[in-house]
Amino acid sequence: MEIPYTVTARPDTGLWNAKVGIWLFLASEVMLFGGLFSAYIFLRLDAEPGYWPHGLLNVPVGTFNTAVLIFSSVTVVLAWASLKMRRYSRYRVYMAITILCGVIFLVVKLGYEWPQKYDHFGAYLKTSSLEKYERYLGNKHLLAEGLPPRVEITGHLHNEAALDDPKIKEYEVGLDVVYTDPTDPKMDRPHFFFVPPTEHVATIEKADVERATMFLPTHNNYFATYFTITGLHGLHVLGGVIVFTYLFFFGGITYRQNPEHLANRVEVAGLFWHFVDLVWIFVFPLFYLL
Amino acid sequence: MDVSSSVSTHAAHDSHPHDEHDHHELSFLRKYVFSTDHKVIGLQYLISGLIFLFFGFLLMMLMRWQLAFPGTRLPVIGTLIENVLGQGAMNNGVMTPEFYNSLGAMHGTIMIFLGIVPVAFAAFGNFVVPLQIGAPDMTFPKINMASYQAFFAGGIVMLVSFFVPGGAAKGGWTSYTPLSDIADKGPTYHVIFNGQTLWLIAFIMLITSSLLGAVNFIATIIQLRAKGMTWMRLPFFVWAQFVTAFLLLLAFPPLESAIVMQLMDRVAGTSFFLPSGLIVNGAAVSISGGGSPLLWQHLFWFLGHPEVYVLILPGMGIVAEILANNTRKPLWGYKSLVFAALVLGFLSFIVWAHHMWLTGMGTVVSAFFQTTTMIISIPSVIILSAFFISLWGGSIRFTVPMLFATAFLPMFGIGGLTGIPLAFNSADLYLHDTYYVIAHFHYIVAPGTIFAVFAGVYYWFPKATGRKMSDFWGHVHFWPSLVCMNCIFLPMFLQGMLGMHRRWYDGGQGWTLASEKVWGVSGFHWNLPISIAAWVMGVAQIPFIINFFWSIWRGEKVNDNPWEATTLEWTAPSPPPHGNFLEAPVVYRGPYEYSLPGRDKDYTMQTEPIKEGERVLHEPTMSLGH
Amino acid sequence: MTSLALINELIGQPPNASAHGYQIDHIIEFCHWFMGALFLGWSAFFVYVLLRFRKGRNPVASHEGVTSGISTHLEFAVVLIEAVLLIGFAVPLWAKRVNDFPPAKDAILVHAVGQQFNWNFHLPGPDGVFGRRAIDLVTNTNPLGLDPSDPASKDDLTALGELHVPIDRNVIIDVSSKDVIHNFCLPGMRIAQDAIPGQIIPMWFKPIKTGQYEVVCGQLCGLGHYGMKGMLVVDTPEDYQAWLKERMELSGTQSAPPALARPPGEPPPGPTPGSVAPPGAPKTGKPGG
Amino acid sequence: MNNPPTTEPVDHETEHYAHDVSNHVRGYLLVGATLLVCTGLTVFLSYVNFGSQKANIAVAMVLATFKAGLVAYIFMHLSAEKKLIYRVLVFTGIFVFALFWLTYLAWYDPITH
Ligand code: HEA
Ligand code: HEA
Ligand code: CUA
Ligand SMILES: [Cu+2]
Repeated sequence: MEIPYTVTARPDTGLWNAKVGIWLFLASEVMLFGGLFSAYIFLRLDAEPGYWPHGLLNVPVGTFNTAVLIFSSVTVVLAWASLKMRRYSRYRVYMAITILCGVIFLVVKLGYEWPQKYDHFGAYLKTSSLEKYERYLGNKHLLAEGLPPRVEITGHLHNEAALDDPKIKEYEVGLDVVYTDPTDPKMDRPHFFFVPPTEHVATIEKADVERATMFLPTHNNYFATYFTITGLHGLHVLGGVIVFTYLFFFGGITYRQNPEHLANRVEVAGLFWHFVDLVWIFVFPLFYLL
Repeated sequence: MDVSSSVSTHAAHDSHPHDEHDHHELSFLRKYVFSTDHKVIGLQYLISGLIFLFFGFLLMMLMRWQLAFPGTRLPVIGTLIENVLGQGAMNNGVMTPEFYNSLGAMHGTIMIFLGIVPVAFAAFGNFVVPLQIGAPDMTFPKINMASYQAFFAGGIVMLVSFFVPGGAAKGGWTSYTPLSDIADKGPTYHVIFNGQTLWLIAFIMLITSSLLGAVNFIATIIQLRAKGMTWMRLPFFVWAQFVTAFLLLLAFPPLESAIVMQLMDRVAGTSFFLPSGLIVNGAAVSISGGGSPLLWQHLFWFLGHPEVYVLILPGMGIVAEILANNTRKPLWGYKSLVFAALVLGFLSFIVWAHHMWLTGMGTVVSAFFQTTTMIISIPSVIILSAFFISLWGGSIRFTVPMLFATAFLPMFGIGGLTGIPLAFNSADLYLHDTYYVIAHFHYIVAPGTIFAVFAGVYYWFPKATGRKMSDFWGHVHFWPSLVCMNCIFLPMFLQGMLGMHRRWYDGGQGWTLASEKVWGVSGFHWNLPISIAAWVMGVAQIPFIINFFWSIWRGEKVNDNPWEATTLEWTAPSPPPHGNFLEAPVVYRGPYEYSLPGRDKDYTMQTEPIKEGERVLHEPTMSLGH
Repeated sequence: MTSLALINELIGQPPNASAHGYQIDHIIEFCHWFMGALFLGWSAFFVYVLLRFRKGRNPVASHEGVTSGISTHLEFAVVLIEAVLLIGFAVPLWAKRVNDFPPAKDAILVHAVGQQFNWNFHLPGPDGVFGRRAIDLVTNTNPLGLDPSDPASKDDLTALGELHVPIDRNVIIDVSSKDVIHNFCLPGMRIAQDAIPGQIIPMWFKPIKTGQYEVVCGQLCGLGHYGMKGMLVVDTPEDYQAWLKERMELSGTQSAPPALARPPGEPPPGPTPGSVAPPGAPKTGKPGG
Repeated sequence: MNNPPTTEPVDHETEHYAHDVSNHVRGYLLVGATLLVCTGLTVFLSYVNFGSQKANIAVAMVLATFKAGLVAYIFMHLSAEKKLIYRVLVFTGIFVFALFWLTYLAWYDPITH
């Protein structure tokens, strides 16, 4: 006996096998990301004022990546639709674009966004030292505006040796623009365009610092969740790209045997891809914008 | 003439029935190692799972020495382990506290995730479900193979973790943070090769395996039911597996996310579960802090509670099949059984915090979780009552599977009933983390689920091999096991009521409260009879192991339906060929048509068409599709 | 207030020594009566059925089996009893435990801080105010990190492992931890509470019998977990005063940390650390004291 | 119920569906465009001050939910999906919600004195 309903639907359920399978799998994925987002929610709710940073990610690049994913979601449906209409060469074109989009997304993420973070530096100040750095922080102004205080100074670390060398007693930080003019109301909200650290170098004494690291997952819970969630999301994108690449190169064999079968496979892979897109739709505002 | 004998005569075996495109013989590797056949995968799961189960038991037998004779040399074995694992585990033949904690954590983990889940869910599910619903295989055979491989890899990683410096995970099977986050982080800390990190990595593999399996099971049950196999004609075992698969599918991923986060905490230095201001060994820990230890507990128990029903539902399913078969009458209240299983599955997602009563919960939340926990005991009561009532009016044959299934009922009853005081947080104030809890759940999983597993092995053995296991050795296995199980776990209630706590390396020797006498023996000294019972229990498994392997090749040959059962698997040849059925089966009636009045046989197969003029009893209906 | 917990005694529960404890014992007792009834009822049925309907005695099974709806009534009874236990006993009891704390001014206040593998106790002393504690002051001789420069800490008492309380007085213990999760469990007092780092969770009880009671650490906390034993001594008022005096003298000599001048730049003494959640700590557990 | 329902595959159904697909293509493009516009809108609105951080989060989440709904409904064909899939998803939704909500309750129900 062959396994039935691999291509055509079972009449009483109206579904073919892989369709059932992928939706079940996606249900479990919902729970997986649900668990991660619950961590995001609770850690964020618990964060002390000033400890959940804002505006540290590159919004235009993030927006671009969002657009890339949305675009690829369109092309993958079109690839599927082409197969349904039995236009194989068009399918290949759409598929190629989809794969390309996935790769672009990953390259931007891993080749640009993440390294840019590792290269950035932040120092949390001791509560007792906040006063001392008031001219960089502008907390009085923020207090007056009813905004959360700044407890961290970020920028480009000029003396990287300071990270490991206990003999060096201070950090030299090329300040991010916010800290050069902290009371300017324009600085109350993050900027859309990424502004590189300025040439204004501030000296921060280690004795005043609670904790200072590069923007790694260890830096704070914001970056911990950011790297974990986008990392896991990135793995999903990678998985999708691999499956699409397989379908791109070897789809022809299936197509010649039974075009509907290939269409189904593309549909299933597409469902996964849309889900990955859907997750990103939430990730983007939660980490980049809010 | 009934359908079963018409489609499955032995002559038919030879005429290679399955798909035309693979008539060449499969190589040994493809047939037994990288097989995509659900039956082979089922057996792979069964054998590896049983071995892990036995291994987990061996760990416990070691621990029971330490509990009975704390701080004394473990003869022979102690030195042996010392030579293999080093002084960190056994110091001059005496177990170290670290090793005791490793054994405890690994006993719990291995028993649950590498023993019972693979055997009760994956092995029986794989072997039996497609046969019972009349399917040629699982819907996704390759994914099925991947599921087994992921499980196997996870098991290997788990075992390897015994050999890394510092030994296997030591934080209990619950791996509470911050303890597990900071575990092993001594001077010899290796980022990957340390017990806790390997535990996490192994878990990711095991979860992957379970998810793949769950998708496969559900899709198979939805899509591949034979013609006429309506939802309400499914054997209860299939229902139980269906609900179990959903529990795994939806409850495991949040734990997976928590595991990823704990892995990040350990490997990348994040603080998901670490609050600010920790001082370990007198020194402040350098972390960003701001995390929450309780977040881990919520995510862990979000799986942890459904998991316990994963451990029991397949067992209930097995018992249901065997009860119907050996009482020679339909299960009583089939519809309420199905309904209860579904409700149980649903509710098990919203009771988890009853494991966290003492974490500082206020009135509102604890009232909510107490209520749901109370409500969830009702479907269990319904299921057990239905089983008991099913016996009434039967003509009970005490075959070996039936002995185990019968014993399951009161054993599960004791375990379930003792869950009730735990469910009230005020009573749990006293009982939390005492041996009372240990006794509670072992009554369910050990003489409960393990007995159901044994029952299932004896019951479906003829289907898998064409041979039967020896009845005599079955009895020799059953009676001592039953006695020992009770000798092990009954006294633990006493110890728990005395206030003796679990995970005590010294078995309570250093505690005044454990020197109080109960029933003439002090709490601490109860350890000895318990341990002896556990070791005797180990010996009592030898007949089973021998019987099992001996019968594979030498057991008495039997026909395709030796138990005269009604469900579809018994219409297939034994062992079923690739593709299972010689002809696609067609189903005409419910799963337990035993002792239909006015027939010469006391069982009527599901494939037997309704005779003209036959009075059809009311058949419940239900639709999940469309 | 005698306990009527027959079953409990039969299966080994030691005598209760706190004012509320008998209620806990009662609910355990009721549960066991209820479970016992179900167990015996079903067992009797079970044994009867196995004998009466064995194949030798009853060769032909009945297809219908039981037709009466008795089990429905039974299940309904179970629901009812569970509901009574829940609404009548368990929920009110818990509410009393966690909502109705006795007024702090009349109670004995203690901070209990768990660490691997011991309990630190911190008492406010005659002024009734807990001195400031800070993480960076923690040393081996000052395990609580008590700030000697804080005037409120001058008369504070600390104790390691052993805590004395007077009989018939309400005791409120704020439980927390420095490292991993422990559990402050007093079987004799029928009370327990997890000690969770980053949180302070109060618990209370009223001892009604003098004597020594073991404090169990009820949560796996590492290799020394099994030996993490504390001692609660319930004293007569006189003995209690004597103990206080003894602690006071001791803290005047060895265990008090050397008085340091506050380092420059150090903020003025604030509230007890731990009584204000550190940055990022979950907000459960309101400031104690 | 006693007669086995047919389980033979029916071909015409899928053929018919394939025919429909060409009509959908325009719709897909339109949805894609809407999603892009919404993304822009999300970014823009995040720089508008709605009075409090909470309000901004709410606005962004409403938009994200709308976008996610579009993806699920149109791209993932939920609009034409079978009941069975819906049931699975409804339960999943309930459980995620339970995870968030019950944890939230437990988080903010402290014991105090
Ligand atoms: C398969 C496993 C399994 C099952 C089915 C259950 C079932 C139940 N469990 Fe248990 N439980 C565990 C496994 C299981 N549990 C484990 C492993 C732990 C510890 C985890 C750890 O901390 O390591 C635990 C811990 C645990 C706790 C936490 C205790 C603590 O840590 O302090 C609680 C509290 O509510 C609880 C409650 C319950 C309840 C109310 C049920 C109910 O569902 C039970 C309902 C059943 C009945 C009510 C029986 C009905 C029977 C009859 C009516 C007939 C009787 C007839 C005869 C006896 C002849 N369990
Ligand atoms: C499914 C789960 C399961 C099972 C079956 C068991 C079975 C047993 N358990 Fe365990 N146990 C746990 C899950 C389980 N346990 C968990 C979760 C914990 C808590 C861990 C923690 O603290 O974190 C625990 C803890 C625990 C403790 C407490 C330790 C402590 O707190 O310090 C004790 C003490 O006696 C114990 C004893 C036993 C015994 C004697 C058995 C016996 O009943 C074992 C019987 C086993 C068999 C009879 C094996 C039979 C198998 C075969 C015969 C197969 C052979 C066939 C082939 C090889 C083909 N267990
Ligand atoms: Cu502290 Cu266990
Ligand atoms: Cu539970």
